Amino acid sequence: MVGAPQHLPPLLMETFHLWLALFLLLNVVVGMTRIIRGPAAMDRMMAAQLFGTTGVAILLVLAEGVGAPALRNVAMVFALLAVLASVAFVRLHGLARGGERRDER
Amino acid sequence: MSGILNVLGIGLCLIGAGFFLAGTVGLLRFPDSLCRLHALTKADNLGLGFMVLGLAVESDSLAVAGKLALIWLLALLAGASACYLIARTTVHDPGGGPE
Amino acid sequence: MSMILPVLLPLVGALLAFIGTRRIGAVGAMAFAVATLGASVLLTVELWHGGPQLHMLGGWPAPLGIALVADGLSAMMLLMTAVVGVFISGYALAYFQGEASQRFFWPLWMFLWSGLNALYLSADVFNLYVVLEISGLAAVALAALGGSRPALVAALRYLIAAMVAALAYLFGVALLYAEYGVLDLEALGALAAPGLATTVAIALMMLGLAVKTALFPLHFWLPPAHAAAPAPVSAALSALVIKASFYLMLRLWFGVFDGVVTFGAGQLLGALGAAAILWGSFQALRQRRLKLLIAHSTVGQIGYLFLIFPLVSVPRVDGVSAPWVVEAWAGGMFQVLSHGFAKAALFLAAGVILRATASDQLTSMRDLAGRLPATTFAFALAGVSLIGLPPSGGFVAKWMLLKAIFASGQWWWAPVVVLGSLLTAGYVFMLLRFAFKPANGPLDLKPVSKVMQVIPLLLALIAVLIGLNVEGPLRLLEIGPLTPFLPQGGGR
Amino acid sequence: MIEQNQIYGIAAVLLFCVGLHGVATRPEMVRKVIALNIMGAGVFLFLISVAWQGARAPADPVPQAMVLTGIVVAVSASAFALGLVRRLAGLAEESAAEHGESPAAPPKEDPK
Amino acid sequence: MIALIFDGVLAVTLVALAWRVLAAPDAFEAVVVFITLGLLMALAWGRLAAPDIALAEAAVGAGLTGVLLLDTLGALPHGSPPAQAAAHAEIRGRGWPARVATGLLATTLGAAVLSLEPRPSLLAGQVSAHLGQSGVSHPVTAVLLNFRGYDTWLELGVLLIAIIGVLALRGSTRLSGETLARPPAVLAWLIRVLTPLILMVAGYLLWLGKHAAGGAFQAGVVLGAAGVLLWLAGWHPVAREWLWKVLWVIGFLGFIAAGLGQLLAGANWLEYPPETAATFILCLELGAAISIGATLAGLFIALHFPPRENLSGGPNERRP
Repeated sequence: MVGAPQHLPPLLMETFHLWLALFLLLNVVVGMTRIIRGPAAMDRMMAAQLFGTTGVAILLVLAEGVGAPALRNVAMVFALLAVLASVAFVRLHGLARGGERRDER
Repeated sequence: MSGILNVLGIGLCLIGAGFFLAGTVGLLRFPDSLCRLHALTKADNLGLGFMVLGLAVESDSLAVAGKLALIWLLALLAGASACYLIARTTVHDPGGGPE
Repeated sequence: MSMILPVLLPLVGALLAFIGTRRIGAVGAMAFAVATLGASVLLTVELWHGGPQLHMLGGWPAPLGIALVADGLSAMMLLMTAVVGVFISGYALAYFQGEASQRFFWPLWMFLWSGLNALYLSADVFNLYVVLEISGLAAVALAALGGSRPALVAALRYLIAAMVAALAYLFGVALLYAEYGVLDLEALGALAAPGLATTVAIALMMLGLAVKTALFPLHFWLPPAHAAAPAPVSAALSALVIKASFYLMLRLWFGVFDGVVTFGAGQLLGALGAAAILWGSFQALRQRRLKLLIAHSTVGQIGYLFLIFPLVSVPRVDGVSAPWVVEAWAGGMFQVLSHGFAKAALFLAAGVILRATASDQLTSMRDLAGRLPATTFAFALAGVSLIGLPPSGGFVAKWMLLKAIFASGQWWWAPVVVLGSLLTAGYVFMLLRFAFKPANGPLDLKPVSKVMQVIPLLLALIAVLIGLNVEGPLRLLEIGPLTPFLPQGGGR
Repeated sequence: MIEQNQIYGIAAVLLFCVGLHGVATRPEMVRKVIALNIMGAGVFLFLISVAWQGARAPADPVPQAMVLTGIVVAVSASAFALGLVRRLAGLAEESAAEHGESPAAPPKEDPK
Repeated sequence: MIALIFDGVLAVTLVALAWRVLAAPDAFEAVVVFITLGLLMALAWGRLAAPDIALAEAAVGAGLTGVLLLDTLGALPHGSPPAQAAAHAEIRGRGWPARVATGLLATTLGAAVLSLEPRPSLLAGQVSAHLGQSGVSHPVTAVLLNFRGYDTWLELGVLLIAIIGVLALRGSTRLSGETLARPPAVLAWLIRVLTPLILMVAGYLLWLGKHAAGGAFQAGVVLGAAGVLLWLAGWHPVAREWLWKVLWVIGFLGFIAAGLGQLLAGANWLEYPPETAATFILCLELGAAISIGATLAGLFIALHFPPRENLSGGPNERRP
């Protein structure tokens, strides 16, 4: 720290991070129309997948911005389990069709 | 030094935000599902990547940077496989899933 | 030590029944059922001699920790639950003999029992939410045990009603916490003051509990669920589970929010109770299926309990409760007891008939008097108590309620009580008339275990005999800070 | 000026009411279960908005513990409710198979 | 200012999504929106300084519940299942009266919420005053495992009731009998990579609970999600019936053991001496996390009912 130039003011950084988080959140809001419009289940699932990543980004930004490092663990759990819904979708999709796709490898 | 790193971090985050925006636009504007899938995979991987890079630069802590990198890797893994799996469903079955 | 046993013993029994083999499970659960009865008696004896009991869970004094508190009211509920519970358990041993659902009945039933006991003892609004969920979820799972379509549809409807109710209750708890920052009943009682948030909180909690108690017009889930369940389950649901949420209503209304609730609110609850008496009894009269009739009768009989609220929620004069408050309170509690025993007897007796005739139609009860005399007698005795004929417990209940009604000048409840008794007499006699009708042809009744025939009779006898000893329960009720027997009323 | 936790408090009330509305008006059972979860989310959000004690202060731990307990209770109850729904659907399918047609109900789009 | 804007946008979005979940004509859409709602709820928990809840929500709201719902949609016959229509047909057609009633309720509740005045909670003060004697330094864990451990114990009982209830619907205490087809190679590889990571994260969260956001609940739900993931990947629940049962009850039993031990030593139920409280809590948390995880995964697996003819409860009800 000694002799190094100052950090940017913390308040400025916090404001920046909150704006960034808001921007990402608005991305999700706007993207919601894809979930609503569909048309296929796949489109919806994909949009949800994108939101998962965006959510991870928002959590990381908030963790940095408002000094809540615990949120990074939340982001980690999200990233870890993000695949769960997609896997369920794919696997159970086969089941729902009466198991005719059981032979797939 | 730190001030410069701050600015660099902000810049990287903004680039990441740009990719997220591109992803959202792609999600809304591309005509068919597979195109969208393609756009999304790129956008959210890169978006999160730059974001993580920016935040890591700002945080000036090695542990935090490591955790951020891990999260990015996890998201990369999840995103890639999820998109592959979803795409596979569609290719095999144009009906598009339950419902 | 003895405070935790009524909660702990059934839980251990539940675990044993779940992990053990079918045989060990059933016998072990039965043993723990008897032990739970013992623990409940033990606690009551301690209470009788030593006054209200307190147990600080985790060793932390409330409000930081959760307190278990036993007073006369909780002891009475514990005892009633234990006696009815042991009889239900004994009946279930015979009823589920050789059936696959047996191994699920025992753990769920013991969980239910411990949830009820935990509810009677808990003195913490959030812990009460947890135990409400325990008893609610176990009750729904038991109601679904029949596995038939009607049973599952009824259970699902019951579950959704119970979950909405629990969430409404929890929202009320959250509002209270926001307003007062504590969860302990005693601390809340000391802090509670009129205000918008408090009023809304009370309304939400009472609404949730009214759904769980099946107070008219929130009773829609009860008749199908209670009618479609196996007989021991119906008995537990009708005799015990709805009483538990009613107990909590009493506890909150008079023990915590005594200084906040108003005369008008009490009248509203009374009016709903009155409507329940008329509607439930009238509907029971119209049923042609035995278990549905008994279930509708529950809706009606529950209505009497709610007359406590208008009669006891009256303004005090110079800080002294009105003189009729004791009668109203005692009448309501006698209704809890006598209905608990009588309704358990009725549902268990109905189970005998179902087993014997393989039919739920009233018409299949023809010539029952000659063939299943014990069961018919149980019906008659339980009916005597439901109607309120002397000397039954039901008579004491209705008599005391009427005394309080006239003493308070709230005469408008009197015709409801009388009319309710007449309607009840109507459906009880309808049942008996079928039982005494000669059969049109040869009846081939399947054999039913003697245990299953005797237990309803014993329960019905208790329902009648408690009317002979009014002093005991009243003295028990006097123990503790909650009851309105204290000169300054219910506040702690 | 409105406080941060008040914003979420109002959102919590609306979630609770929207959920309740859904439970009461949506006929499909799965939707009712979802609606119940939304009601629950409303209650939990309200509890946490109560727990909030300023942007820099740690939140009151007691409501947080209550919500964690509540979340597990909610997921258990939801799972059991979905079990009932699925068992019912299974029964309906069987009786349809037994009678060679669907029971008195709207025809299924996807007869097997 | 920007903080309030963010919170406002988030709050409005939450409500709008909730509305969409219930109004969506398509059930699958409703579930996907619900999953997104869970994601945004986690942001709200983060904004309200409740990372413990955000962690649980990440695994439950956006993970387990969503998967349970997706799974159920897949298992139901398409269209409107008759059972559903029959059960609540009478409620249809209550259009505007229901809306008016909901509006009134919302107004009343909203007024009540806005009438609340911020005041320091009495309990929060007591918790921090006694934190030193609790054995842990994270207040939420102290409340869950020590000050209000009784709630946590009984809540593990709720989980047990749910699994027993679902097994009763199944008519069997066995989970074995059905597994999905072999997974695609990519999926199998993914699961192989993810599973140890998830276990590590669960352990990390459990350890974290002593002094920071995390603990048995969060670790347990992550474990549960891991179990579901494994099952979806075609993993056969190799564990025998008794092993599953042990896993389900171990957390609950742990509390009983601790309680009984201390009771016989003359203490109150679930009271631990301050000097060994940390050990007690660690053991109880470990058991609770295992049980929560095993029960949530078990619930998901048990919901795949075997065909009805096997439900008689006989000893051999394995699916061919």
